[in-house]
Amino acid sequence: MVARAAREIVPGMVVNLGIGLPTQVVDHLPADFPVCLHTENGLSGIGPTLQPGAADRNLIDAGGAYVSTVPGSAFFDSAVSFALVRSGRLDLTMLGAFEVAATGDLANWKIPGRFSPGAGGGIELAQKARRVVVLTSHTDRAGNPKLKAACSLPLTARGCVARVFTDMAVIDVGPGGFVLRELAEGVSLSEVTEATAAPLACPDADIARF
Amino acid sequence: MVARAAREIVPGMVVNLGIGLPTQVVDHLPADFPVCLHTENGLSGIGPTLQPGAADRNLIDAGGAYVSTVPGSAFFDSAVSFALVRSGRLDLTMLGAFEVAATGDLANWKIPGRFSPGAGGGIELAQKARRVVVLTSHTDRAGNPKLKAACSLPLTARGCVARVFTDMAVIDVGPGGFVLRELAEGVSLSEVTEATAAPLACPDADIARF
Amino acid sequence: MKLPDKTCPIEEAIARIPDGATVMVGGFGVPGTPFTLIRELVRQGQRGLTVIKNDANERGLGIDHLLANGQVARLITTHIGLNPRAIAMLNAEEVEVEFNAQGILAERVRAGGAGLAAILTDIGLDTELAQGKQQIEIGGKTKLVETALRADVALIHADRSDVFGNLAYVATARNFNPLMAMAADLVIAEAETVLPLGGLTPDAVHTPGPFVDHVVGLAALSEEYAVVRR
Amino acid sequence: MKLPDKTCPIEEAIARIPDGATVMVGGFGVPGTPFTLIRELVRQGQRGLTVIKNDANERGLGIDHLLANGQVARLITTHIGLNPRAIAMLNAEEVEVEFNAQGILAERVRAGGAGLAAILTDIGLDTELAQGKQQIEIGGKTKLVETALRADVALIHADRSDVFGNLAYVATARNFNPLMAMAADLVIAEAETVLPLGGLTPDAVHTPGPFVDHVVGLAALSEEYAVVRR
Repeated sequence: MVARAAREIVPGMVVNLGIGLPTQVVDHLPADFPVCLHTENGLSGIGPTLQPGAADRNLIDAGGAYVSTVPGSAFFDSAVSFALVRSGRLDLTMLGAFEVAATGDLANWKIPGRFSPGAGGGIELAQKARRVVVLTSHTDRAGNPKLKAACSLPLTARGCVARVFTDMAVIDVGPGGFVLRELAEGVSLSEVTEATAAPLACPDADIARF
Repeated sequence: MVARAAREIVPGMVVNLGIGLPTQVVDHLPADFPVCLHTENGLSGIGPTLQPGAADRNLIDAGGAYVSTVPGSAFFDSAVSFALVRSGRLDLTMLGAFEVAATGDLANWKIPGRFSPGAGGGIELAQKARRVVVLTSHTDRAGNPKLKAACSLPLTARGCVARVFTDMAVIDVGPGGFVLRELAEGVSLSEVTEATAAPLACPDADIARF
Repeated sequence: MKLPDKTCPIEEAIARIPDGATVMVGGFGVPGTPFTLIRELVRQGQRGLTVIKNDANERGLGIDHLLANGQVARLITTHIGLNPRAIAMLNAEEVEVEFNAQGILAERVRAGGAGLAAILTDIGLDTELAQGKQQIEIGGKTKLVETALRADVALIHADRSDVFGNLAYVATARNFNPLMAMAADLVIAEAETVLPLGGLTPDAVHTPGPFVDHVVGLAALSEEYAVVRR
Repeated sequence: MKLPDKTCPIEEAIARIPDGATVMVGGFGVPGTPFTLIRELVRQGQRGLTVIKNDANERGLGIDHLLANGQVARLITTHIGLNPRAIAMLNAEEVEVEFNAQGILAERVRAGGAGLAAILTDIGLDTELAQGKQQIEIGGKTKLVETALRADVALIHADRSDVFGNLAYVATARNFNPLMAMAADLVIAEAETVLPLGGLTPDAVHTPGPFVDHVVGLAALSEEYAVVRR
């Protein structure tokens, strides 16, 4: 799914990759792929992640990983960093999720009573990136569906998610709800339907595999 | 009056000098006087004015004069420049005036039907500098008083002026109105009273001269 | 990852501006005014423009050419006192002029660039600049709502650019340029020097490349930059 | 004109912070955190502080020492997930925590530094972060009023300072530092290198000296900067 998600990135885009699975997407891009990676703590043009021995103590991404620059990188303060996000200069963000609703609502920052670290920059990424896609396991650790008719957890943003990449499928969020686009190798239509707690349209007779 | 006004500047201050008479104040400061001059087009630490032959085409003050830097100068954008003004980091501004009211109201940017170039940065300087003093001729070209009970022209800011330096006197704006502090050499109390269109208190029996 | 090249011929960049566009123009007086981009806009002749600029330049300089050519319907500015033509056109109602306090114009543009809807301030509350503006109470005090400004196009002058559009300004030529470079849907920057990727130190970039769409290298410097005019 | 010298012993600078003060602290994770100033604040022991910082650092680092020492009454932040002590103190109601969207915290601080009353935004409108906030209509759309934040004191970490307090940051150690350096009545900057006047290029200054009150030179770099903790 990570390799498949990497194909979502169009040449020339400015992209923010959220902590976790999304960060791994970069490993599936060619070394000379024309893209500008943004991190909300103040860098456009993220270069490869570095091992601690080679790291610069002043150069991290928003997840705390030691990263590097590329020719043409720029550093800026936190206000400029989110100005870029809110003013429409971020073409794409890839985020993790606790829940995605068939309306595109996203919940990924709080589980009341269990996990309340604060939203960080997630709300602005979800609400203002030109395109928001989610990378997530199709179900949680207990096997419960993460794709639902409506979110039960506190929202990150309403109606923001355009597409979801999971270990089972690629699913778009259309005006009428979830639409199956692709299936992972070895996964059947009935398996993904069963693991999804909302209606899943399947317009293509011959569904693509990834 | 310009030399007298220069004594208003306390060591360590950040000061903005308006176009016209105020700009000349700097000529009356010792070369090593510890002060930071600010200009609203984006410079802290203005150095001496330069002749065109020695000028840098990219380095002017807000009045368009070719200026220079000093060791420790900084350039910044127009938003940062006025952030400095509005957030209380400008200790003193010296401005020109069409009218000053006994309440401290200032009018210095518009004469309806005759002069409407726009307020530029004047409103923010008048409203937000920690101390606002005015340098002006005591009367206009027609001999009409500029110090009045109330302004008749559109206001720049209300209740902002703390002190007025004129060719005739140094006058404070107190809670009860104008208070005479000093007289220019050769000017009598009755002359300045007559040239002022508002009550002028004179608390000191032995008035200082400048 | 390699950052894309955004260099572009000036004709092509300016041709993307339609009639009726809102155009932000950097500069405070001469320094930082994108004279060459303005000249091309005059040559192409787009009309009915709303221009947002600190000042109206002086006669024969910068946006005065746009005014003289009848291309400007509306001017959002802070001070036009050095341009008698602009004053005359204002008085003759040949151009609509909206005046702002200078730092508030800067903040309105910045708010547009930051994706905010408006800022709340007490600047100008006691002046005629407050007329017609929405007021609200914050903590018992009255504040003016100053709405964010965005433009269709921003014309920017930089000292140096790299091919990705990272920009650096010099001295007081910075002024409104970095603010406007964030606040338009299409940002066109002219640069005195265009450097390869890596030509600017990442810590010394004033406008990050993601905000900039087109970089126009200047073959020669406009004579309008000549020191001393008055 | 000569710009004044603002260098100051650390004990003296931090002693100006009273009990109950609101203190902004720069940094995002490790980079840009003023570890040495924080350690002196821990040593002096001022209590009842309101701390404004992007995050709560990690256990044993930065403002975690203030939390551990019981000096913090209230924390205004965006994310504390890397500090289990902060989470535990939040859950035990030993410290009051106000969460903000990260870019909105940046803008609220910047608004304080810019002398604005508030900003208007749609960020977080559909979330619980909107609860209790004033809303107004702008052009028919609902916006949240996010009030400006100012502090009594800002603690800043810079890479370089000159003696007048012009500051320059490196890499992602910039983050909230330049914003907070504008938004407090008393700004104390620690600098890895303190240069004489003229040591910083005027175009490369990130925080202009007029915003800064005290410059504290660092004799040694805190070991809390050590690369790799997790």
